[in-house]
Amino acid sequence: MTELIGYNTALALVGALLFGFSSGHVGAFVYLRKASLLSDSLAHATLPGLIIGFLVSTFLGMEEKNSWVLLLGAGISALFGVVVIQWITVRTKLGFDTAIAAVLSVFFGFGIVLLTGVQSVSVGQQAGLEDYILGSVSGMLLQDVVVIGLVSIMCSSAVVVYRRPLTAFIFDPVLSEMAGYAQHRMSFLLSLLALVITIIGLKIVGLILVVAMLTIPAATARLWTTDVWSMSLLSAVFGSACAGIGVIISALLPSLPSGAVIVVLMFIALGLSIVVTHLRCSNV
Amino acid sequence: MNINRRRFVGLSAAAIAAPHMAFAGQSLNIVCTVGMLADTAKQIAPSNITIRALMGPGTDPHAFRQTRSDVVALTKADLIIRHGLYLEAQMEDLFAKLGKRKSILSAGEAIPNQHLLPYDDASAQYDPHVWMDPTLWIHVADAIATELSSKLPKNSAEIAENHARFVANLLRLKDYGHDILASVPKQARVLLTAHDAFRYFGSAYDFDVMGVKGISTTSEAGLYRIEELVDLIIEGQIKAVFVESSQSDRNIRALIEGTAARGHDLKLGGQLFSDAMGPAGTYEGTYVGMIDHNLTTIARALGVDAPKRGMNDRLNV
Amino acid sequence: MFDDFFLISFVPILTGLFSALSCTLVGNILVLRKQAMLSDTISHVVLPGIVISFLIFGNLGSYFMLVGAGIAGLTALGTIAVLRTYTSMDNSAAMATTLSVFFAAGVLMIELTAGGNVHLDVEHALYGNLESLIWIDGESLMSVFDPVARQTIPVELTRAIIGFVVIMAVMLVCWRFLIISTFDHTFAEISGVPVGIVSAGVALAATIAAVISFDAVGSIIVVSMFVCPPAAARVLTQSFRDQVWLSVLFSAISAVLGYAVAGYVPILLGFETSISAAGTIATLSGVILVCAIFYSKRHRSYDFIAGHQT
Amino acid sequence: MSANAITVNELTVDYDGVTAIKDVYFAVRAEKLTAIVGPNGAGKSTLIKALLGLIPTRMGTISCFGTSPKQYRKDISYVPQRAQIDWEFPANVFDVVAMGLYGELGLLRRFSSAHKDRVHSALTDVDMADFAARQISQLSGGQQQRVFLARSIVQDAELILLDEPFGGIDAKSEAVIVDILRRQKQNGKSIVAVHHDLSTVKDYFDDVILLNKTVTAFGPVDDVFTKSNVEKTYGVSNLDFLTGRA
Repeated sequence: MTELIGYNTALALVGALLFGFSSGHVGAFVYLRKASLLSDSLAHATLPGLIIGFLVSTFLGMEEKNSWVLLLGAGISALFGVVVIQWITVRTKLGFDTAIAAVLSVFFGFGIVLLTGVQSVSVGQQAGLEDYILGSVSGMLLQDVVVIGLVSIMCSSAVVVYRRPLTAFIFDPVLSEMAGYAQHRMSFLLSLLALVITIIGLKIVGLILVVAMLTIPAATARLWTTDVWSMSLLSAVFGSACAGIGVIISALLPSLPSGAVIVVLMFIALGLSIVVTHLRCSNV
Repeated sequence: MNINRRRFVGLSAAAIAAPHMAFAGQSLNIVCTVGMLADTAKQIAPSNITIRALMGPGTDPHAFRQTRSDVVALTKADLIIRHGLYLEAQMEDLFAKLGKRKSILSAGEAIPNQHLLPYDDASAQYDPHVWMDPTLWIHVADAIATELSSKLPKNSAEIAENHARFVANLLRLKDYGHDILASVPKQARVLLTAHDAFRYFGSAYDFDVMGVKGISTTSEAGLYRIEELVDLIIEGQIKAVFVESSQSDRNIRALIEGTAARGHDLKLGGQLFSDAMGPAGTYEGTYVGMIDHNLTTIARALGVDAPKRGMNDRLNV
Repeated sequence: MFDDFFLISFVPILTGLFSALSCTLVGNILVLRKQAMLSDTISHVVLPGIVISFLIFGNLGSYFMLVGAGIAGLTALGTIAVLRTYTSMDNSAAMATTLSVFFAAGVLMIELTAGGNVHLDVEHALYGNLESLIWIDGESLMSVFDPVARQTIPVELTRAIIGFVVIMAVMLVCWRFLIISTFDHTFAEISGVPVGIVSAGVALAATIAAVISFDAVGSIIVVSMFVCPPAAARVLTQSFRDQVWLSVLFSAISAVLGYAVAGYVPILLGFETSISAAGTIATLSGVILVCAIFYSKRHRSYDFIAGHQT
Repeated sequence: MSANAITVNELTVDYDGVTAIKDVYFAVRAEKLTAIVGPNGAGKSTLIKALLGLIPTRMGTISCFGTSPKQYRKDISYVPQRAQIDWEFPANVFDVVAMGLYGELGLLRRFSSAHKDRVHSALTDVDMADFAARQISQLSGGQQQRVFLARSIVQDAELILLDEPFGGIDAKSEAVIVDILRRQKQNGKSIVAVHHDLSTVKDYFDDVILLNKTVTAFGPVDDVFTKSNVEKTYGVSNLDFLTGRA
């Protein structure tokens, strides 16, 4: 098998299939909640935590740019972002879109402040800090695949377990409240799932692919089905399939970055689905 | 008491002399952009001249964001030394404006064009990473020395002396590199890093240089490229690959895993300084130390018994 | 401390101010239309525009970049509209799809052409740096009236002022249509308001404000100025007119104070270097938003600013 | 005036790729209160949108006072379902009613004190003058509906279309609103409302249109709103308690 497609391609393929599946699965609910841009916001909100993580690891004398310490910092920072978004949407009349845009810009701006502080103070090897947690599919490592595997199992099983309360919450928050699933808890759960997918995805496949994978397969699936559960499964399958085909194309042809190819493939699938479903509709 | 008095007299003399010296134009406020230039200027300039680097030694020039104090420093500088060749892309406009009033030395552009490597045949842009070749850096040192002595004619003797010493160091560095790398066979002369920052090193020491991804920071490697490199490593029996101080090491580690799966033992040769120098105050935080580190690391990774602590026995191990 | 004010600080302060005001004005509408993330979307979709204009014109000249970025922004708006018409996508999903596809297309273009060999990324090609907008011939207020010195005023300031004036004028003229079509779309359509044109106009204004400001002051300020001042004003008042005025005030405070804080406070605290003005402006606008939210919680009564009548 | 306000012939409208109403025909008498009644999914909202000229029709004609809805638009006012409105929008009662004049004012004409007086008099008509400075989210459902009625009054349109004006409103407010509508009728306005509550049709309205994809019957309530017609429209047969009252 390794002769046929190569070790790196095999790893990337497995990682992309798994990540495509779980992000498509979670993405369906994020999509129905109209929160597709949450991942973009959270990804930007990682910057201050990333730099604080870097400072902490430098002062503790750890290996500089120990990527798991940086990732932890990034995760905490984005989690704080989730809390602020929740606070703004629950406590004020500001919309969800406003909350995520505010968190995105302010956190990122504060991150830049820290970055410009660090760049001249010269505490260590801060060069390339921003790039450090931005991954790409083609650089997939075995440990990445393991992490993706664990995260996928975690997220997908959370979705399976909570599919009914999540559906109820998205469709009719009051209903879910009455059924014993507090709105803010469900909202937090969904944000948390998006957060985990975003942070891991950021490190392993890159920002743009994360945003696309949480959104486009879900939108495509929505065209084909009206049932939430089959939509989330279909979305997972679409995500997985596009990721897999994208990886193979990028392995067979030169100069094609895997992430970008996957995004474009997903968009083509969406376009085709629009055309086919509309033709089907007008024939009825 | 006596000492105090002498000190008092000395201080007064200095106080009277200081403005006088400034008037004579023998004080010069120099601002350099990148650490490599600041270090070079420090080596060459007379000891009483203050030199400020905008970017700390560990800062990647591609990612630098200038703040107000940097702009103030530039507007107050008597001489600005920048690298040029589009290295400080984010400051091009600023330099264009400052150029009207300030003397700006584009030290990297002092290197004759025939020594520069264009990005591709059609492009008028050159690869800016010239510091990787100490021989080319001599042109930079020359340009700085010439500029300094024209600004500080009274110190020209000291400058010439410093300059000669620094150039001698560069030549030593060049020879040291050739010495330790001489025993590396032709087919093993491959330098594989995360991005294309080592082309001048390649042309100076006859290495094939390969980067996983292109120059642009927005670009991303494809799987085809990774598989291609894995094949190349195995065919060429390449022993080591390198990570860079300012780049993520993921792609490089993917290569190590990819070749390991096919039974090839590819070592991580160590970390090289590509766009930024080592921490301030260390030997690696100087130009010579940075290149020494790179040469020594590469040689040792390729199986040469180079001195562990480098040319000057000062590398951190 | 204030020597060289006209050389170093004058133009950045004004450019930051006018860019912030343009963004905030449009942002007031976007926040009410639940399109706050449009500014962030535009910041990602400009990449292919920049790549194409680089491929065509072969350089990174500011005008070509602006035009390329503008065209990419408009194409993205079209894509968002198409997606919303033909799928069940909400705004957020349509924007997420568009921004990821456009950015991916930009990356593909870089890789498939010679672009990969050039330092070509949005950060350097389009995004400006507030602090760099020095006025080399600016010596005193009199320089403003000196035609020779005026020539060296950075073009970014001129653009920011023009952008601000155009956006303000259009908003003043279209004020009623903006309100009515944002509040009650169907009713606006029946009342004869060209709602399609108004929506397209809002998106167009957002693109113009965003691209001009990206070029002058960078992307960080833009998104925060689109969102934070209008949001802060929104929680403090119930009148749209008051909201606009308050947001303009917050925006101006963030821009001017942010530049000053970034430039002087670290120095006063004994550090050698300043911090990013753009980052500080964004942070400050966030602080204002949080304060506004806390303030509105304390003062439950919504009428503390006398309700104006149209 | 005894002319018809609206005449609809063989109207078929597709909505989201599905045929929502088919071969619909009816006439609405001028200066009357007319209800559109039918089960959920009968195409009532689609019909309203078509009458407003907001969606394209596949077949058939609509005429409002002898011309097309689009040409007649200036003389139609529309009261949306309350659920369609973002009640947190930063506007007070006065602002909302003033919006009724925006179509007439266009972009540049000044909002004069005469306009202000018109807004106040419309607010007085619906007995909401005291609430002019109140933010709209701080009103009760009935009050919100009255504000929108004031908006249509200030427009001074000949034809008023309402989408479920009594949705989510208590009985007392309902009576107030019916009273307002009746006064508008006396002022010569023609009023068409989508209505849900079968038990009040006879009390509130003069005419009724029974709709379930197609029109089952239309005309004066007393003639048309019969048990058999309603059962035909709703496809069920135990509605005695609703229609047997009058």
